[in-house]
Amino acid sequence: MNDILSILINHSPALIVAVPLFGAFLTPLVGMINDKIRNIFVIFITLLTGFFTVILVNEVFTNGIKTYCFGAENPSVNPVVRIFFEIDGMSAFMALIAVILPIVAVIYSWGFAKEETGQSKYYTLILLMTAGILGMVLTGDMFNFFVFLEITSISSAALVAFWTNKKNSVQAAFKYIVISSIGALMVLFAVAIFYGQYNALNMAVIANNIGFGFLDKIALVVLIAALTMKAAIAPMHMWLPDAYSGAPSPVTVVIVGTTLASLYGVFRVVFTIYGKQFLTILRSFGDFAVTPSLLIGVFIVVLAVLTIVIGVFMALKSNDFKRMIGYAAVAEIGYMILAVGSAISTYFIPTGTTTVTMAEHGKMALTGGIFHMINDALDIGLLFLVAGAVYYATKETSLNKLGGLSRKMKYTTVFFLIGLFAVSGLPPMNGFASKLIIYQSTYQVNPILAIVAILCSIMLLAVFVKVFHSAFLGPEISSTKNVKEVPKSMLIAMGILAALIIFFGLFPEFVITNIVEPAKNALLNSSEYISAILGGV
Amino acid sequence: MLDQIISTFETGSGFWNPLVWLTALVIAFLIIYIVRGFGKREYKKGTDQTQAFLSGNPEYEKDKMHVKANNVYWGFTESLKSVYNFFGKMHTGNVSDYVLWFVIIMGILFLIFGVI
Amino acid sequence: MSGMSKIVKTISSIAFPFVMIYGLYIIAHGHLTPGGGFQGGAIVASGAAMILVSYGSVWTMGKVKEKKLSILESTGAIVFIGTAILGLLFAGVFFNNFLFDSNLIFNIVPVKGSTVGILNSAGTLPIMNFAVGLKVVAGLFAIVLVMAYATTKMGGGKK
Amino acid sequence: MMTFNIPYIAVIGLILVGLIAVVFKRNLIKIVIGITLIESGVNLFLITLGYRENSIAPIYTSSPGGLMSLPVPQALTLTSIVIGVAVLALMISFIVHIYRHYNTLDASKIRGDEE
Repeated sequence: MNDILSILINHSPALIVAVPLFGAFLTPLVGMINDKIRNIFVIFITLLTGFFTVILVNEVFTNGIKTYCFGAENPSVNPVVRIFFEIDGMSAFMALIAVILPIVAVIYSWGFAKEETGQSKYYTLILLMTAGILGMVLTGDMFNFFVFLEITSISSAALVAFWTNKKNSVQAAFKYIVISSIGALMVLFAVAIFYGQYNALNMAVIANNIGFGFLDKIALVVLIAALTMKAAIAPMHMWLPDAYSGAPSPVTVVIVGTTLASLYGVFRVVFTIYGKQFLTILRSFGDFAVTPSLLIGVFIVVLAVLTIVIGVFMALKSNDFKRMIGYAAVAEIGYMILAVGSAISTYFIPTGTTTVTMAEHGKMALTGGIFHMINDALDIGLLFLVAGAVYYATKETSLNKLGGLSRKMKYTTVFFLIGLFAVSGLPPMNGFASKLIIYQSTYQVNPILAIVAILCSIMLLAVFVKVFHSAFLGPEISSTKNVKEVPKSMLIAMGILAALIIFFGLFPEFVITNIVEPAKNALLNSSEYISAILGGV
Repeated sequence: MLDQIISTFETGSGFWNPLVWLTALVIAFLIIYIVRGFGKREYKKGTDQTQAFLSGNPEYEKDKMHVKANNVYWGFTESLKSVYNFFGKMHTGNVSDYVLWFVIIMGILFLIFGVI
Repeated sequence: MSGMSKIVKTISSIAFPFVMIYGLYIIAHGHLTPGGGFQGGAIVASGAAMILVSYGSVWTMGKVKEKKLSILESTGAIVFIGTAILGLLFAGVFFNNFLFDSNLIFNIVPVKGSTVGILNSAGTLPIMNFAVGLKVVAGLFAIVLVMAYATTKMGGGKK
Repeated sequence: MMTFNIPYIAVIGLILVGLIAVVFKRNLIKIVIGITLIESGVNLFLITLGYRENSIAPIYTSSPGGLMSLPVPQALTLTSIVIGVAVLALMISFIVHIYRHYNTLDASKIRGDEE
């Protein structure tokens, strides 16, 4: 038994991607038998992927970085040219996020997509998207990253346009695929630059040899711009509300994962690949030295403030339930990169010019930012599922035409309240702990940042109070008279997310020490990532 | 394992302990329960007691009584009209503009790294 | 899209088998010469697209069902990933070339490396090439077919 | 020396032309053409990186011997072309649907419900 488990752990990086891919292509064949068997099969496949992810994550958190080489019995011979999956703490953390969301989405779809035609293709694409996201976060190879990015974009764009009879969905899907393909092509351009410079595609090898010459700067610029666009950072966020509101709700939940995976790409590029060149002094004005880390950090912080403000303001004005959550998701992404940006600009500073406490604050900000990633996935996911439930019950997403839903949909209302508390950072939900860390650490960096963050968080509360008032409270109006509570599978899916939110909110210390700290340490120690492939070079 | 789960979370300026919070919650509920006990006991459903009082005017039909989402925060959006006009102009919904923003950001980054 | 003139139909019918054979050759010799699953599959699919253009999408839709194409496509992908997983089962590494150096298929152990005329010198590669070829043929042809059919149904757009 | 730079200049040119087409053209089909231009530029870049002076194609079967150009970028390019085909097909089918709903291909008129 232990033998089998250790073999499974050894091969889990490959199986995590292979199982959903295999399941994806088997789904249309299984779907020809029976709808119910197909749904059970798809849920089984996602759960199996989840099982492999959990054993892999456990392994990585206890024994450190794990590498997996494809197609070679003896990977230590000439590792530079081989295709590796390399899983460090950050990858494992992202894999956890990426696997929770599809499980929830698939369970939810059982009830939600029951009436739709072409369900087999729908599930195929969801599984493909899952495989793509997991590949993106697990891979240790730049070109592989590009391929998985494209797999994710293609399948998610096709899913955004799943309701082809709605013009809103189709136009959103077109915008999404244009943005995604341009972003991915730019990533490929940067990969080509790396290949021309260092004759390698492996991230660890590139990171080991990286310089900061002209071509490296171009690659950095192109990668940051393309991946931040894919991660919906203002002012390149406009595709996100379109795509999120056009897609069916369970699909949106998985697309949240793709957005976070792109954000992971930004972190991987900035922290790991360019980690060695962070402290190169580009130019110095007296005592003040300008380093790449300072430039990137300040740039990201500026964009982050813009992202938060734009996201919150547009959400407040929006009258479409899903579009509003989309803008709120933009604001949430702003919180993450606000923390990470301030971490980059304070932690990576040439020795002698920084104080120890400042570096500590930077570290803390990074903890908050990473913790907020999983919180955002859960909160926004739950809110979208609630929006989907409202749509399922009333066939309506415009808040102007809703009202008095809490009289008919008790459980959905409770789940919405949980999501509302979580997204605006009220205790005891998960958003509280991460936002507290972000406020406190960014206050030390610059008080204005923390003030903006807190004010916008209050406005985020106002945004969802508006939803709560206009959709759930109020008298029973004529258009919502015949509304019924949604099917059990949808309630179960929402319940899973709500339970996770409350668990994360009640026991933040447990989550931080066990999940977030390894991810943070992995980002800060890029040399470990390199030496896992190159053997301590 | 259990003591690990319920361990205190400290940020340096504040702390969070699930047990403390649960105690606070229980105390809050107790206070609410006591305050609720001060309420009138004659309240009955279905009588005139539950009707809304609109200075003696008759109640409108239910659809009109509900404040629609469009009207919520009207004052806020009205007073920040200039900001909203600016943001509204940014969100054209045209895919070319989305790519244009990407090109602009890339240009700014090129400038930052090129000049310094 | 209705069919084209009789000349076009006849010529494309004559050319069709040759295009097929050429495409299949490219797929089968993918591990020996330039080409492989995708290139050969694209040739086969373009041959099928030629028939589609000359005979019209309505006629072709009557002959080939889109559902069957998607089954073929799934089969191709399943065989590809299945071979990779078999590598895991037999040789302990995902994507391992477990048939290489074995006499499983032709009962002879082939010479190592690429050798003219010896088809089984590459282990699992031909299987994967055929799987990819199947997927590409089915996928590309399904795309072309569905799009051509969709435009006929649209009738140049609603006015 | 200049001749070696011509492909790189073409790469930059193709990518710029593609971006200009995406940003300034209003027809959706032209936007898609712009994206394929960017893609060709990137593919050309990859292929050019693998070329070595006076090299032959990397085919071992009855090769005359001598310097071979790098096969890895060619494999990468092939993968990227395959992905490009899928993206192109997806975009074109979206355009078919968009035309059905909007009866126009003008990018500035293709908007969502609330914009």
